[in-house]
Amino acid sequence: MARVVVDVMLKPEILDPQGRAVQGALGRLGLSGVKDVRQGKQFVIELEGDLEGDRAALMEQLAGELLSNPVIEDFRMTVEQ
Amino acid sequence: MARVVVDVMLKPEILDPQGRAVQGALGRLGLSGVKDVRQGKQFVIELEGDLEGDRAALMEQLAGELLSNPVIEDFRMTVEQ
Amino acid sequence: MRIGVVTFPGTLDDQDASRAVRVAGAEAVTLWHGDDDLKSVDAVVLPGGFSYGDYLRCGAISRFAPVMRALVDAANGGLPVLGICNGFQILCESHLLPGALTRNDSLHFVCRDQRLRIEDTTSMWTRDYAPGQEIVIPLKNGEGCFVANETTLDELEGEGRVIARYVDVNPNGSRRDIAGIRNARGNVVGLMPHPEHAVEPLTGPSTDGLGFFTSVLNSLVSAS
Amino acid sequence: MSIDTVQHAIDDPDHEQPYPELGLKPDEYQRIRDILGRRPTSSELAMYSVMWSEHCSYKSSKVHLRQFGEKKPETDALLVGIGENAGVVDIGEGWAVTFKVESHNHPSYVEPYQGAATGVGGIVRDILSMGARPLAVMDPLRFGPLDAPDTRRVLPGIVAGVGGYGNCLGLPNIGGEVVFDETYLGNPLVNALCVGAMRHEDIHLASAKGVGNLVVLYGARTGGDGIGGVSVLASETFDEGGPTKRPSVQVGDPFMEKLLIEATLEVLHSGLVEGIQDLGGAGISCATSELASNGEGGMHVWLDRVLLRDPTLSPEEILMSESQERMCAIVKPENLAAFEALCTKWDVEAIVIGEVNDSGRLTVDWHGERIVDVPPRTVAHEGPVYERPYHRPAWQDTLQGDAPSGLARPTSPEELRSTLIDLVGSPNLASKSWVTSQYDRYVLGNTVLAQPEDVGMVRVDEETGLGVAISTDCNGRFAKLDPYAGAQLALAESYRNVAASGAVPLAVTNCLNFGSPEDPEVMWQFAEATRGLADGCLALGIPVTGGNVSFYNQTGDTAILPTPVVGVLGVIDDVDRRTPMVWGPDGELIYLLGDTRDEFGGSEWAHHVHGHLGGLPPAVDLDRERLLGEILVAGSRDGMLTAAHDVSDGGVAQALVEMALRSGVGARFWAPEGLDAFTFLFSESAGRAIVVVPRSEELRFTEMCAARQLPAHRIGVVDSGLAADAGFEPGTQVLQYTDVFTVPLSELREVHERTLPEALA
Ligand SMILES: Nc1ncnc2c1ncn2[C@@H]1O[C@H](COP(=O)(O)OP(=O)(O)O)[C@@H](O)[C@H]1O
Ligand SMILES: [Mg+2]
Repeated sequence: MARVVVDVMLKPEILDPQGRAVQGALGRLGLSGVKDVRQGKQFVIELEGDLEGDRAALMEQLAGELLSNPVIEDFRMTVEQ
Repeated sequence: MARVVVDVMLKPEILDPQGRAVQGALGRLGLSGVKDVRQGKQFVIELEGDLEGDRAALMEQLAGELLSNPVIEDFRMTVEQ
Repeated sequence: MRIGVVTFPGTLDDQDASRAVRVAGAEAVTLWHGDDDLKSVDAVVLPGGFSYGDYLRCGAISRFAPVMRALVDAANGGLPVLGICNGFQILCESHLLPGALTRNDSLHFVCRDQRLRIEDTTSMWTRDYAPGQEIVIPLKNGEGCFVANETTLDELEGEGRVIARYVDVNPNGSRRDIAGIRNARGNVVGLMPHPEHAVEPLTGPSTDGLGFFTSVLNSLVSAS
Repeated sequence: MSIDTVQHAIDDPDHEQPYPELGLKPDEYQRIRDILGRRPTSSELAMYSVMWSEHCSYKSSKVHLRQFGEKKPETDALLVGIGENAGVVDIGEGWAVTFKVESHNHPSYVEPYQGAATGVGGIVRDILSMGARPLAVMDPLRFGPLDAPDTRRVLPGIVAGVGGYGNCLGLPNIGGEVVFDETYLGNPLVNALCVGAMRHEDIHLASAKGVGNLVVLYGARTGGDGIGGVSVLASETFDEGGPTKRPSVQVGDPFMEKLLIEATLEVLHSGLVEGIQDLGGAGISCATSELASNGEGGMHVWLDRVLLRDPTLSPEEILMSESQERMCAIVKPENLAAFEALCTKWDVEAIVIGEVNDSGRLTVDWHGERIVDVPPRTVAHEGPVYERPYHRPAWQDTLQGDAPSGLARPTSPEELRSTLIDLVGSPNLASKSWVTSQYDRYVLGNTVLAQPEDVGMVRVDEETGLGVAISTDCNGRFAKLDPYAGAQLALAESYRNVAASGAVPLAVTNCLNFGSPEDPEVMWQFAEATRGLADGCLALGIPVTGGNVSFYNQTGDTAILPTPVVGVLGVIDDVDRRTPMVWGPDGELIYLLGDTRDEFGGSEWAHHVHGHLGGLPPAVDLDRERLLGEILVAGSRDGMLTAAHDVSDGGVAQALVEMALRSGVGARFWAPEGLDAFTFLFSESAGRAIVVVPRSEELRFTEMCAARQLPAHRIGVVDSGLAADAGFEPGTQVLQYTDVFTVPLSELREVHERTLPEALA
């Protein structure tokens, strides 16, 4: 059994209106010194069997093409077997 | 400088239509053995100075009340100072 | 009668809610999110829209607005409050109503003329309807799927607190076809579809929505 | 880090500059040197290159667009004409409306969601900058074939983007188009229209009036959006490492735009603004140079004051950034505090970046050093103008000679019936509710008509019922067969739709989507289409108030169908008398107005059934269109009509099906004498409409048509009780072609509605 976590974030140069709204709210609620907030997505994928070989390559590819939009997002994938 | 990462996930008993849609898409694109997919949110918060004392308590509270909705979501917070 | 209509940054249906209040025969009073003054209104409508862009979660940021602090106290004291769409989401986020509203199961925003059955006519906002009456009013949301745990759902059903249910089509995957609920006391109501867009034959699919606004006026009259 | 200053440019005249990479031709670069009497600084080069681009300067289209002014019909309605952000027309009772359509085609192909979203955002700011409150949006869209894999990528994203932005902004979406054709694969068209209203006294213009007044930039912070091209300049100014990566994609923030609308309307209504301009293409370069050259003629800007989202931006990049949700206002110094207070109320950041003067120069400083010193008119208005060569394509005759007359036509009742069913479910004629149900059409509570009606109609004044109706149309296949006639047919259809709703057509906007202007054959299509549109507007007596040109819509050598999208706006004194598509009770009479001829060139039937495009488009008769329009409006005004619907794509058959489905009530119909069944059902002759008349009004209506010499044929009657005779269960609603075939509405509905959901599931 493998557990794959894919974190997807807007590229740093892309505007993140959600993150900005959260930053504003945190400040209004009294949290001081908030320099930046970015909001991303997290996918937790449970797989049968270990993730290796072709399947691992496909998973990586889909993380970059399906789970994230390469035009505006970066992703990071971690696997626990 | 502290960097706080808050992961927010729907509670397991709450239906996650986005996760289900992703699961279907992964399968159609040839990834076999996908047992479950959950889609959550990730907040990355950059703070001035270290996160300690009252500020740390407030951050934790806001993670549970603002960044996540305790009725339907769980959260996990990690801090790198 | 004076009915307050709250404007948050990103509220969109405030003008419509005010119009509905006037069509029903009351005075509409503008309330601003940044003031904690309810201007001694007799009831409050939290209108639809995308307050704070619906960023983070619908209603999550508005919940902390100064006006909400005053409103939560007043509602707990019996002030009639109707939350429509985004207003319903804010009421849930504020824990004035149980459960939460999540992404539509279709994953699309949906705008349609929706048939509903009025299930409860004891609330301050539904007393002018007949029990079981079917009405058609606009529905428009991206996150209108009502969810709560089974215990809460059973409680809502058992106490007759489901005020309206979707008929024909469940447009967003709401548990048990729930379109609207009320609190135990019956003064606070949350509704996903939009009665304020169905008060004039010219611009709505019907005038079926007017009953929500006349209901509260009649409730207030009979209470005083 | 070294900044290229004016002094630097004087001292180092031979410094080589990367103007070709910025899209400037050698002679254009030389002209800049001549204007300045020296080489431009890199910031000046950035400004000129973006303002002299095709997109901003209209250098290939200008000579043709002039006709819209030269052939302008006599009208009192036009308060502000072409040249401003959007034209303004008088609709009476002290109200004015402004409307405009713009393209966002290329960005929407790269990133469908954000491209479409920012397209809506941009046109809304254009309307806002005239001082109007935006009332509604529309979205004419074109895609490749419905079953093409890329359409499944592009279409859902674009629709979600249009909806995501418009819904969140709180503007009802009241119409648009969804058209499929092979040529749009790789070149989808995303055109966005916005209409707004204001009192006459609230009209504002983009001009920097009053020496000493302040230039205030407000709204979102400036980031590196949409400045991929200028990085060649930026890389020159960074000694090592280079700048951080610049996004080619602009991300929209509709929430910020909503705040910007409310803040802007409040500062305008409080009398705090002397001139105003939105920031769209070319960002600060465009806003400052246009404001300055339309005002006192001079302006000074402290560029380092601009609030940045990305602190690594170079001055060249700041000048060119296309970050969304920004506006620029000219404010008197004594009004600044009040202006800032209203911005704060709406959580909008504002900063003074400059001052109006009468120096005749636009000067820009960066941390105390002069980096721009130019005559603003040369940037904003005196860009290059090209008379691009054009000629009629060699294949045009062959195309027109390939008439559809030889195509196999259905003749038996069974064939006719199945052709009708086939067309009702074809991608172009099928229900578009998969798209439109993702758009909020109710918000603001003034939507009187929206899709699938012929027009979008909104109430402008709640007291009096004064309202406007808008339709956008274009059949690109007609335009390919004959661009002159095609543009006029688009205009005629739009005009007819507006009149059918009961509104009086008043003004025109357009979005001219074409291939490459450097291809003489495409340029010919463009020249013919503009000529046709200008002549058409003159004939119909309605002026063009503005529009937009989108070139380079092509993949390799293959251009899209020439697609001159035309929007017509009409005014209705009381929206209560609008004519919808829905017919009334049993016994009401169905009339076909106009002449039906054997015209199938470019028709939906030829396209869908035979994959054929050839011959000539339907004949254009603008006098007839005008007459038809007058009859439709008079019919509405005098209460003679229950329903009306224009006849266009798919012919009478499609029009009747749409009306029956919308009404939920059946009808029987027959062909006028002398017309064969196929031509009657499917011909796309122009100048026609179907109207429904109560029996009590029949005589009055037919006499009016006879007196005005408009052919009116009684072709049917509303009848909910046809089921039994036709062998269906009692109560079933059917459409019955007398003695030919009968179809239940349920079957039509199922065929009509399943196409898009099935393809996009
Ligand atoms: N096809 C067209 N028909 C009429 N006017 C046009 C057309 N294309 C552009 N224009 C006009 O040219 C002017 C400049 O257009 P544009 O640069 O797109 O304006 P903006 O910068 O406000 O978006 C506008 O007044 C616009 O209405
Ligand atoms: Mg403009």
